[in-house]
Amino acid sequence: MLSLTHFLVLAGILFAISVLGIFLNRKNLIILLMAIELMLLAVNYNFIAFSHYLSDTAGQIFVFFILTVAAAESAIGLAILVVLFRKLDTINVEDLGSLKG
Amino acid sequence: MNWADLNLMPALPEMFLLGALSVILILDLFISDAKRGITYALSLLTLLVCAVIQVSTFEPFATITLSGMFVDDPLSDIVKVAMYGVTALVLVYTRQYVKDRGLFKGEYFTLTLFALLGMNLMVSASNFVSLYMGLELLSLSLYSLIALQRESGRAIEAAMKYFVLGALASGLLLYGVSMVYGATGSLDLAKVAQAIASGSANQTLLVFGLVFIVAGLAFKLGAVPFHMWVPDVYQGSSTAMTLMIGAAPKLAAFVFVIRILVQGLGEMMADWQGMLVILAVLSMAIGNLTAIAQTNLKRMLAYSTISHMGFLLLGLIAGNAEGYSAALFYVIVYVLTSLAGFGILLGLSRAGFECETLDDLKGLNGRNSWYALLMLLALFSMAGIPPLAGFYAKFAVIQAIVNVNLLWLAVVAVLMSLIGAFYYLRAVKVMYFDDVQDNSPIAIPGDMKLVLSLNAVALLVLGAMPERLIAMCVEAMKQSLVVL
Amino acid sequence: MFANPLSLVIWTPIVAGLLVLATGGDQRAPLARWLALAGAVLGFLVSLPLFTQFDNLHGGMQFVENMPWIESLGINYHLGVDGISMLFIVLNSFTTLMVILAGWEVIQKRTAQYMAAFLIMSGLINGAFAALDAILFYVFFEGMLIPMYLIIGVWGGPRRVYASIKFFLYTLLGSLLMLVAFIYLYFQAGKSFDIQAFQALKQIPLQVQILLFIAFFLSFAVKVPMWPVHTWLPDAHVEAPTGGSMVLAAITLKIGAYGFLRFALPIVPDASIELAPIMVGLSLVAVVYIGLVALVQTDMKKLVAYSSISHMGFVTLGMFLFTGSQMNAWAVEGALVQMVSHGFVSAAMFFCIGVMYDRVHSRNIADYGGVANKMPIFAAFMMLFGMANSGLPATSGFVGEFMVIMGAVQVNFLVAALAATTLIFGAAYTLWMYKRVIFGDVDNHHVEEMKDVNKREFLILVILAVTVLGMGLYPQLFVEKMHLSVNELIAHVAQSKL
Amino acid sequence: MDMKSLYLLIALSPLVGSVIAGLFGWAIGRRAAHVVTILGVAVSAVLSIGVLKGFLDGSTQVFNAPVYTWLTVGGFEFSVGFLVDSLTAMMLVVVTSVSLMVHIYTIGYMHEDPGYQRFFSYISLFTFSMLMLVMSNNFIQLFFGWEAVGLVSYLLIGFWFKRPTAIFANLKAFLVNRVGDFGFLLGIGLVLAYFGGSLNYSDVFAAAPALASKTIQIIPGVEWSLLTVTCILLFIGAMGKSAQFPLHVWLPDSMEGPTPISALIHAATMVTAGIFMVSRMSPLFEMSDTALNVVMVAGSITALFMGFLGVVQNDIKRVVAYSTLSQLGYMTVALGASAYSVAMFHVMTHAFFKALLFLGAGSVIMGMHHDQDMRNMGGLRKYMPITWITSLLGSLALIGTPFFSGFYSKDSIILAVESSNLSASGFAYFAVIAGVFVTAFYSFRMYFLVFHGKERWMENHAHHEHHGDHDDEEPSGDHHHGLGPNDKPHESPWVVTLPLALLAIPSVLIGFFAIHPLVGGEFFNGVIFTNLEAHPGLEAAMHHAHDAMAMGLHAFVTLPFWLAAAGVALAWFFYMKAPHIPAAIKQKFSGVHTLLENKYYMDELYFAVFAKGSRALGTFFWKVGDMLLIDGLLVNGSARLVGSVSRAVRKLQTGFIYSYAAVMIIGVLVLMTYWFKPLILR
Repeated sequence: MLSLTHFLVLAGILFAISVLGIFLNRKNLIILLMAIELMLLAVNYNFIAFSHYLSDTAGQIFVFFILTVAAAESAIGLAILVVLFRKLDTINVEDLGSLKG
Repeated sequence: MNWADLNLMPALPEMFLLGALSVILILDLFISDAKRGITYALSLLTLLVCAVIQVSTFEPFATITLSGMFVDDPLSDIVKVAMYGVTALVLVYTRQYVKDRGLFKGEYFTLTLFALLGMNLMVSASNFVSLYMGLELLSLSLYSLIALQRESGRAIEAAMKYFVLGALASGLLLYGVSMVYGATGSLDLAKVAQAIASGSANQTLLVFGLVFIVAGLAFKLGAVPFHMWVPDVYQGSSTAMTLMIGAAPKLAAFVFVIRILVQGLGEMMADWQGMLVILAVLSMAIGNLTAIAQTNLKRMLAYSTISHMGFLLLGLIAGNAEGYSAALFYVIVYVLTSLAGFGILLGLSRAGFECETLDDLKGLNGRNSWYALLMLLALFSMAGIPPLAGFYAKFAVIQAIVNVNLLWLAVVAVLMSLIGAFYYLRAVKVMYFDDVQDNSPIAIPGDMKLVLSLNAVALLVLGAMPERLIAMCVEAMKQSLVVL
Repeated sequence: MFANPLSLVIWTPIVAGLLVLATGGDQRAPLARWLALAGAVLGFLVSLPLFTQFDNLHGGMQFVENMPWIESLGINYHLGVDGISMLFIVLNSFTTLMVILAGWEVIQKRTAQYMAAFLIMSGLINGAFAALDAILFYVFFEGMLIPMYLIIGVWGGPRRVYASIKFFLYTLLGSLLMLVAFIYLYFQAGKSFDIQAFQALKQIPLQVQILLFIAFFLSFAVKVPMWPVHTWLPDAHVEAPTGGSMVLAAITLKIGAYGFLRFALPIVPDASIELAPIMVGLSLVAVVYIGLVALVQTDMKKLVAYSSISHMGFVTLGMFLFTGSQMNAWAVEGALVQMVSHGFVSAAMFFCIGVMYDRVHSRNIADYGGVANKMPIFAAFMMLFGMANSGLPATSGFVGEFMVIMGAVQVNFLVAALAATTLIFGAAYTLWMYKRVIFGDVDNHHVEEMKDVNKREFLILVILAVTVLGMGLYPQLFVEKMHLSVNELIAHVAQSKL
Repeated sequence: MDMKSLYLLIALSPLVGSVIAGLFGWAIGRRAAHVVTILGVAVSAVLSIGVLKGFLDGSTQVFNAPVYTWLTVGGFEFSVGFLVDSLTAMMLVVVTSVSLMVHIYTIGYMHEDPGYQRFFSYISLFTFSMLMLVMSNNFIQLFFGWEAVGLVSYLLIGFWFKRPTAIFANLKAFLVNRVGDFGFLLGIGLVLAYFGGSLNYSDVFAAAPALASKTIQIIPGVEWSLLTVTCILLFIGAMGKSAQFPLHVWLPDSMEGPTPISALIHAATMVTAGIFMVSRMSPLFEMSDTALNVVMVAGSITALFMGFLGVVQNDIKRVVAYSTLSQLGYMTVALGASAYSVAMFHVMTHAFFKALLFLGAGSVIMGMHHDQDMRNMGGLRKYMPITWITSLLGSLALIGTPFFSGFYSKDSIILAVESSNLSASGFAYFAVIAGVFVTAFYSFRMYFLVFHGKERWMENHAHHEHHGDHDDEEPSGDHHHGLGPNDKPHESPWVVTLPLALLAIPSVLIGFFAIHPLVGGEFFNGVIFTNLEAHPGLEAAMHHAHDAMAMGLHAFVTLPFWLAAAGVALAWFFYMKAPHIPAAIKQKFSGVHTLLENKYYMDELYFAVFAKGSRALGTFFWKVGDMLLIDGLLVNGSARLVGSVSRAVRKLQTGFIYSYAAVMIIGVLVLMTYWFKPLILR
């Protein structure tokens, strides 16, 4: 029988993976965007699990909001990415270090 | 539910704002670049009307509406009015600048207004959902505002960094929220608070969630170690956007924090106080220390912002009404000050020239002693030297933490502000002691000159008679915190 | 005469300063000068009633004004003077007048700003002396850093940047800790920043007292300045324009010493007594060590700056001479007289150097020699001030040193003996400089071209000379003002707070 | 008029003259300047003589009253006030009369000098200060006068401020005096602290007896007698002013000043201030044998060894200067023997004959066109008869020829020392006796070299080596162009010779008439206090003093007379008969000679130790203490530290998203600690 803990652990693992994806990835910006999406999904996972076990719908409603926002977010992210590529013709994370110090 | 008991009055300004900006959005399509001034005027008008509505519907107590999603209390009122004003100032200051850079477009205004709407939501939200919506509305608009300056590589880079890290931060925040939700079984701040108070909530989950929430909030404020985006974004984006990011959002973020930590998780003060102490000390130290090594003014101001956020946190750490109102006063004064500071930078920039390094200020007193004086006021106010407003802000927060017997923290704070004084002094030195380098005339539009002067002189006036504003903050805090 | 003379002496110069600032660029410099002069004269006039209408037979504070200012933070606009602070307000207004005159046609660059800075600072200084609310005091105390910083930095010499920033940070370091101390006391004193409330505190444990004392010490010792936090002074003096040096030496140093009297001693008496030996030691170091350092200076201004430090050593010495828990009336009043006298003498010395600098544009002793041949009148005046500086009887310089030494003998002979070495050192460095600069045969063509003092300079010199001599021959006039206040202070300090 | 205003008039009239001549000299011109100053001094001289007369015939009472309140502190009140008694009266007359003479003399001596008015203003100012000093009724005013005369002396030694030697000498004089004042002021401090909290003589003397056995701890653990310490400190002051060994070094150099100054300040009046002060304090000194011994030793050393130095000098003024030193030594010895009245007596006689000698020397210098080197003189008696006669009289008085004034005072001193019972008296007696011979020798060496023998100015022009550095273009009085081979010395104008004549009279006579009242009689009773039981020194002198005539006759059978005679004879033999002998001796004892010529190398010593030493110390404190340690290490060091830290911290901002993210996560982990172990804050 699956308990809440299992879901939480899974969500935690997903979250951890996404975080690692953000700061281990030195290559492609797109991976970053994906990692972010994953992170939000992990959160959603949490919400759903909780709302199920609390038998409270608010959490699941929140999930819809998050999904929508996530969509908008990635849209904007990709837009910036495109502009970036136009300007610097690279989407390599390591080439993104002119501002520092 | 029936519509009768759906009280929309408290949200009237937001609704008007939304409506107005949709109108502007549409209208702008039919306006040629030459007549863009109309959009500009309309935006200012919108802000004015919002402010009027806000003031006219003021009530000295909190009203919760939209089935607990939205709260309208004196705190939100005072901050919103401030934000309208600030946004208006930003538009005035940046008009010439964005014109020179071909950014004087509809998007600029609509995005600004969207950001404002987001901030309003953050300020007035009483439920994690609405909080999150406001936050994202603000963030997304800001990302795109920065990216507006397509031809500038640095701007794009800044936008990208801001975006990724911002997303990460809101991810952290949400993760924390989900934990709190799990522990308390509600997304409504009031209910959350009750649940914690009743002790039914699972402490482990709560504290675990709190960690992530604090992290997310710290990012919004730009407190160390969640500050890394601040310098890059401040420096990379065009000064206009820097001002946009650096001004009103700070106000919103502050209330955002109050809502969550104080009104929602007030019962867990003991825990977040400790976390904030770490953040505060780190922010003041790293912020000031790193600022010293900067030669780029915008970057220097970014680090100074970080240290200021450290001071702001002191007020929250105090964990009582005095502390919160001190912090509120602090953030208002800070925004006013940085407006003046960046305003000068905007004024000194011109087509094809960005005034953003220390050397660009060389001999300003020789070029135009009035602007030099204004900048001097702003800088000394940031340094917290009396009789300027900045001093009372610092004073108030320090008084608040001494009140809760955190003397050591107070000593750390003043020592850090001593280090901080150095780079402000250096900026003043550059303006007053060095000789003029480029003697190109300074052309600041009359209206901006007037507003800018008023803005900077206000720092002095506030220094002479800060009582009114402080009292207002105290009142607002008291009236807003009684509920919940 | 006026309802509230203290507000008047504070705001008159400030308003005048703002007006002067409003005259703007150098094309309207003459207007700025005359406006400034008017403001300074007015400021001096409104300060006179304080002296004339002061009631010697009445202890406590006089001309008190008290109204709420920032209620939410518990800060009041509370002014008042006793026999101690009143003297310095008058002295400051006087010095400001001298400074405005001294800078008359000397300052050609940004005249308006220069004059305005001094007027505004004058008002702030008056405020610091008159304030009876700790934060009000702090606001004035810190506020004066801004004009001084600009004065040194804008009109100063080659190393002005270093000097000004050093000056600013040095002073800020101290005062910030003092601010924390104030806030701490605010809660101890039942949410009040009233200085008298601080003083009235009955119970403060010794450790706390010592911490508080350290906070006060850091902020005031830097201002005085005491060894080893004195090194900002020579730099600041050397780089500051003549007027800046005059105000710096004549007034701002006094605020430090005043702070010890107003805050450290009455608020934390036990700590003061506990640490008095250290204070005395530092003061003696100032007298002897600094005296020797002054001897070997090659820059006239540095020399006088160091001599200032050594003279201020007498002030701090006088304040911390305790027998048991009893301050020594001689020493304290001596210290006060020394403060006032040093105000005149050091201002005069710096002005003299300024007069020569304006002609030769060098402060190097080596660049002079035989000035007396070309400027006999000036030489005569400078001789007078030099003698005052080396504490010759019948000049003001003697009185304070004499009283402090007399007091010291009563407390501890060795201390007195060390202090008295200033008779030798003071004369040595002052007169040796005088010998090399003024005496001798005309040394170089710069000196050859020197013209004797003009009317304006002559006027200033005469006024200063009269005050220096007058105070030396009839110090009673000043001293009788301070008796009661000093006695009250001594009585207060004698009360332990443990 | 009442006495107070009378005394005020005495004191202030010179001041008025000085102020007028000083501030308005440029306007009123030379003549008016000297008229007004001389008038001022003359007034006070006449009045002083009146006062003295009053005291002699007992018609005047002691006056002791404040003039105005200078300062009140902690219950004590300090007034500027006058105490006029017989002692003061005597000093008044000495000061004013000599000063008057010098004023007149100056008209002639300085007539070419551009600083004419300034000079008159100074000497009048000096007169005023000296009067304030002697008329004071309390220590503070005494100290005022004390310092004021020092100041004027400083100004006057450096009167020709273009001369390096002059401005060196005046600085030296002032500083050495300051060393004295250092002790003096501390002495005053002790008086104030322990003697009944007052600085008025009367109160202090009243309080003294009770403190006879009081001791104080200066170095913890060591008990010293309060009175001894106080007296010695006060005496250190006297050492400075009265140029007693080891603080004598300034006086010879002070000859850089114009001659009238040497006569007035550095012979007749100021340098005797120390003697005067000690006599004033006699009630205190009487109570401490230790102090008296110190006084006596200092005096005897000065008396003898400074006399030696007079022997080798070739500069006429310096000879007189060293004789002054040695005479001051005599006075101090007398003080040591508690024969205060005798000391004051010698002060008076010495004032007259030494002033005379100096003015005579000045006159000679003028005659020689400002050549001060005795080796270029000789046989002047036929060119400057008045100067010659008066100088002779002066010298005779100086060496103590019976019936001359100097004889009475000096013999009284010798008698007093002879019968003193202090442990130092043995040495002191030897010193004063030997001194008699030395004095006679150098005085007449000078006399013969100057007024007799060959006229040497024609031949050698290789003179004044030690003046080379003074030559400059100032057309002022004191310069040594010297005489050409074919021009002749000339007698000085009447303004110069008149004072000589006037001073010669008292130099010869005053001793004979004054000794009885001053030493023998009651003139100083109640003013100067001598404890005859404890210190019998004075008795012998008093005994002889009753009959001046008998004393004079008796002298011919005493040692001092014959020693003096021998000295004269030897001088005559060496410098008239066999001039080659001194040269030979110089060869033979070159070591001694160089030692003497270099004044026992004391200047060099002091310069090396104090001047150089303190400068070295100062440099060390400055460079190492201030610059290196405080500024370098603490101030700039901390600044550098902050700077480097900030540069280091800056590196954290790598500019790469992933590292930013990493930092954020680290932050989260840090905060996580609150999850693990909550409630750290409480």
